[in-house]
Amino acid sequence: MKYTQGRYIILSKKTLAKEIYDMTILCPEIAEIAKAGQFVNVKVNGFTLRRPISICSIDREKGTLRIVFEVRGEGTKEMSQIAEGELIDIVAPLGGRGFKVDQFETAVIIGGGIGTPPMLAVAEKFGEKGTVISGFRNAAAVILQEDFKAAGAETILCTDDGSAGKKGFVTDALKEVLSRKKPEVIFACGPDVMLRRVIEIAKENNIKCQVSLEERMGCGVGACLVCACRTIRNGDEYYAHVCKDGPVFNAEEVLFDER
Amino acid sequence: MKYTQGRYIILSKKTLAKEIYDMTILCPEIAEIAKAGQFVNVKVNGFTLRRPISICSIDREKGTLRIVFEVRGEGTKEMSQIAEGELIDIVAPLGGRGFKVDQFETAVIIGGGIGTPPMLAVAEKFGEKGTVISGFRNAAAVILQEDFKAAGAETILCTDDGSAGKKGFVTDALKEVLSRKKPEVIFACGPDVMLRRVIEIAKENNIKCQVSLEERMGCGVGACLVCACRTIRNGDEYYAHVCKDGPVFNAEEVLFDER
Amino acid sequence: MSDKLSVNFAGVDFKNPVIPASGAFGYGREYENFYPLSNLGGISVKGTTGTKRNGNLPPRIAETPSGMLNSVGLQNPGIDHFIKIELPNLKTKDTVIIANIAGSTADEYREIAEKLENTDVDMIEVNISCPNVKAGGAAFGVTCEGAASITKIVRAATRKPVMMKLSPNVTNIAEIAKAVEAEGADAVSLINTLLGMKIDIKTRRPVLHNNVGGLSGPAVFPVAVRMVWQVSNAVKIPVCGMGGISRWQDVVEMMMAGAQVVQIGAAMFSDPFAPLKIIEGLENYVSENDLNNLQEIVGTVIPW
Amino acid sequence: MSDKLSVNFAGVDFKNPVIPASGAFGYGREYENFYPLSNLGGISVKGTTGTKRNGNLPPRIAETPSGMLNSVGLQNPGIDHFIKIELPNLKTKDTVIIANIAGSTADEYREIAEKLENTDVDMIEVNISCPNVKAGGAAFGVTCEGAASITKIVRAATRKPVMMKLSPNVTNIAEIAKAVEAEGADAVSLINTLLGMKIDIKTRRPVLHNNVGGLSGPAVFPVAVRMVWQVSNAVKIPVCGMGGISRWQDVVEMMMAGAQVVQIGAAMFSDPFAPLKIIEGLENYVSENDLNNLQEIVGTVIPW
Repeated sequence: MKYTQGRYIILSKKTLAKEIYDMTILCPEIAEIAKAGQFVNVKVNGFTLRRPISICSIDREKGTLRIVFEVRGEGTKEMSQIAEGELIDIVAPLGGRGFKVDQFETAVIIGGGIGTPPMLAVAEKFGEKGTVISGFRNAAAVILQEDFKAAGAETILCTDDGSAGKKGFVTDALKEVLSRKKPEVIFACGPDVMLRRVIEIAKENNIKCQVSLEERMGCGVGACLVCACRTIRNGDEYYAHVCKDGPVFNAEEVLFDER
Repeated sequence: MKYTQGRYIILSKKTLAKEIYDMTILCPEIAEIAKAGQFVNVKVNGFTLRRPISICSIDREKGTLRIVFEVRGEGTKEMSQIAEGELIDIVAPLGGRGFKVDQFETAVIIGGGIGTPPMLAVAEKFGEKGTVISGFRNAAAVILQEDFKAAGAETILCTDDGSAGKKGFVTDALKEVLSRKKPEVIFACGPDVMLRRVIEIAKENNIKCQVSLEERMGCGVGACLVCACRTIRNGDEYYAHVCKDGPVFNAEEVLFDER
Repeated sequence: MSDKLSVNFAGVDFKNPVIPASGAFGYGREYENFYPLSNLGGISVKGTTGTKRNGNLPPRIAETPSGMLNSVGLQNPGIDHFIKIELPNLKTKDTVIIANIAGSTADEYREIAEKLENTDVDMIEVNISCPNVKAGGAAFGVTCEGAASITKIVRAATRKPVMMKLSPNVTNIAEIAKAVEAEGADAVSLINTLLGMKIDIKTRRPVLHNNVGGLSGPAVFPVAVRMVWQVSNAVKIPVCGMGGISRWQDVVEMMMAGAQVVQIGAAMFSDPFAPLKIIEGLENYVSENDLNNLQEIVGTVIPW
Repeated sequence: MSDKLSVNFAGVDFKNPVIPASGAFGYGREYENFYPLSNLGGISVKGTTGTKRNGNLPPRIAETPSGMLNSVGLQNPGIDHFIKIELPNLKTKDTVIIANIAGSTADEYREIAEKLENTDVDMIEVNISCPNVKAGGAAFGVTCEGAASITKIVRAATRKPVMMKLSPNVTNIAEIAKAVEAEGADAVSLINTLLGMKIDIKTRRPVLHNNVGGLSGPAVFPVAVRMVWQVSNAVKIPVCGMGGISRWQDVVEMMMAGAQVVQIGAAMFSDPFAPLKIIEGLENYVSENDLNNLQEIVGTVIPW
């Protein structure tokens, strides 16, 4: 494993929705080895901690990484101020385990809200063999639909209020999809409540499932042990660390905290 | 007394010498009441304390203040990054006592190094009746000579190494000037060692003298009492405060610390 | 301004819980050049001693990451000057006046309290935690016995509400709070500054002439919140929270931790209008959260 | 790299005084993906206990102004795993290995020290100041008696250099340093983290699941410098300084205050290369100031 820390130029910056930014970073040596499900740790001026941002898409030819993030607090707010053409300081690629895609032919790829961006890199792996289900609060929050279609995936959009796509949750759409086809694997990233339900459904249908988790991080590389998440490892409970042991875990490993 | 806090546009920004910046700020209501010897307290992003910067020149017609400052540390470094056309957050005009110029006809005006800028506003009061003596390390550090000449003053330049103007200290030049004319008052701003010597010479020649002092400040308005300087007030020692009781003091009030 | 920010703290009615902290606001004269003091919930005046003090030699301030160190050392004109000159002026400002007092000896505390007993001062804040003076100051504040003894003496000397200002430079601040409560304190305020030091590596001299000084500013806020939470869980008397508050959100956090009122210090150095902006922010918070009174959030933090 | 940064600290030769702090560097495996560990003066490994510990529930970290709070709670694989798996790997890295140990009971400290006695560990750092565990930890570190008792037990169990890691959450850290010196400690390291708290005002829950946690980062640096100065003036044994160091200038300041070596923690989270950049800065400082060895500046601060 090799971690790189450096300052790279932002080739393009867009706003995809309210408070949701899209940056393409030129960093060939990182793009070369980055995998779907991994993340970059971004330095933000004036803040003690870096901000972990999942990788949305990887372009080895162009040597670029694409990240899509939401302004959630002062740190991501400051991060959103970095302009096109300016340099962004990142440590990457991080995440000991991304999505394991190679051994599978067909997949259902699920993203909830700001958990949707990392699923694009996965969809791009499966092309027409992938079915993407993404869910958002409402039409105004919808992102990346054209990108999923461009990746070749069957693309199903859901919104809580029905203002775009189907009204309802991604889990409803998932059941509908499973009623007509059985993928080899389900990949998901989103709120805990969504992941729990997805894992249940996958289990009921006896389908392998991988989920990407989130936790407040410190070093981002597995040394400080702050981003703990409860998992089962060889039978007994183990506090794995999202940054190093994840962020992607097999469904059967995950134990959600009662929060 | 009225203090104003606000964000004002920087109309022009220049570099006068290495690490010495010159900013003209549009702030009519402040320029209207500002006096020579007073200062502005500048907010710097990422720092707890404001940076007190002496007022170099006041233009009531244009409603502008001019400040000239040197980069001494990280705060002033950050301050020097504020660009022409951007806003600068200042509290002003501060300084309970500026230079008292009104009751005098003729003056010798002395500035040492970065203590020179506030003397321009004084020189502009006296025009041809003023003699300006300014001293710097070397030619590269020389600033404001044309401005002093434009103000109409007889302008004497000294450098420690003789690379510009006369070789020697401002106090040597002061003695030379006093040998041919006797001003009603001497105004001075600069390093403590220089001020001590100027005060001695003024005393020997029985000439009134006002000096502008410097001390690390907190609130800048006289409430926090950190910028104390030892003075004599009605006979006994008193810790006056540079921001409120000064920054300008009569020579006979000042007691220099042994530092 | 609605009265939804009003609070009766230790028997005194405040129009809002925002109080400029002792040492940061002098006797109020300077900040009047910015805004009417009547906007403030109250004013904790500069720490005042039995007789005039010059304080420590300069430099008295040093900047630190998200904070500052100060070593003023209780420079003040003395209690008589305060009562004769400053108090009458302050009493015209339509805000609660808190006399902050300090002494080198127990007797000095007693004498000051006695002199204030027959004045219009609304409340007495007793500083037993000044880190910048040789005698007295923190010496009394770092042991239960010392803190209790000063509380007892001041309590006996006055019927005015007595608020003891506690030092954070101790192993167990809750125990000290209990000790002053036991001796009849009406309230506690915390935290005073953390003792710190900064060295100029070029001159190899401490930046502060006093060598060490008190750390304040946002840097210490997490320590202040923790101590306010511990103390408010340990005593029944009300708590005045302070230490690094710079935004209205910090006040809400401090109140959820258990403070009924708060003091603002270093924040005013970078923004003299900080107290007013904070009050405005609290007004909005109250209406956006449909509270009848801001006090409803006091101590509402839910520990895990 | 010259040897002008070398130092013999408590009998152990360090090629330079820069040591990643316990808890910030795991057992070194992760940072090897950035640079060879042989660049470092030494490594203080993750706090290790008698048996495997899971640590506290997440969230375990919160950001604060110029600092951070953590409440990991000594998650570690236990001393046997350390000796069998981690230590052999670390010993191949050509740098000083400091075993940081912690226990819930005096016996646990003794057992761990005994197990380490016949290993290749160069030095033992005894953590009696972890703010994030219920039993043991800070409980021992906040009284002279507690600190002395653990020192005595570990001292009796090993001939390796013993460094006691002190808590800043005390009234008088110098007294505690004297107490551990009297029981035979070879060195002291300070400061551990300051106890702090952060509350999410939207959820009204503490951000840390442990409610409180340890504050570190530049925010605490002035407190660390003050304590290092007080302790190095109170004891004869050498001092390892830590707490908010993020630049080479901070190391110089900490050394002038009295530290012979230093530990770097939170700074690595924002810049994994911080230790190397600091070492480079110290190299330049030594040559620009014509020093034969950086140790010449230790304790050279000139108080007023």
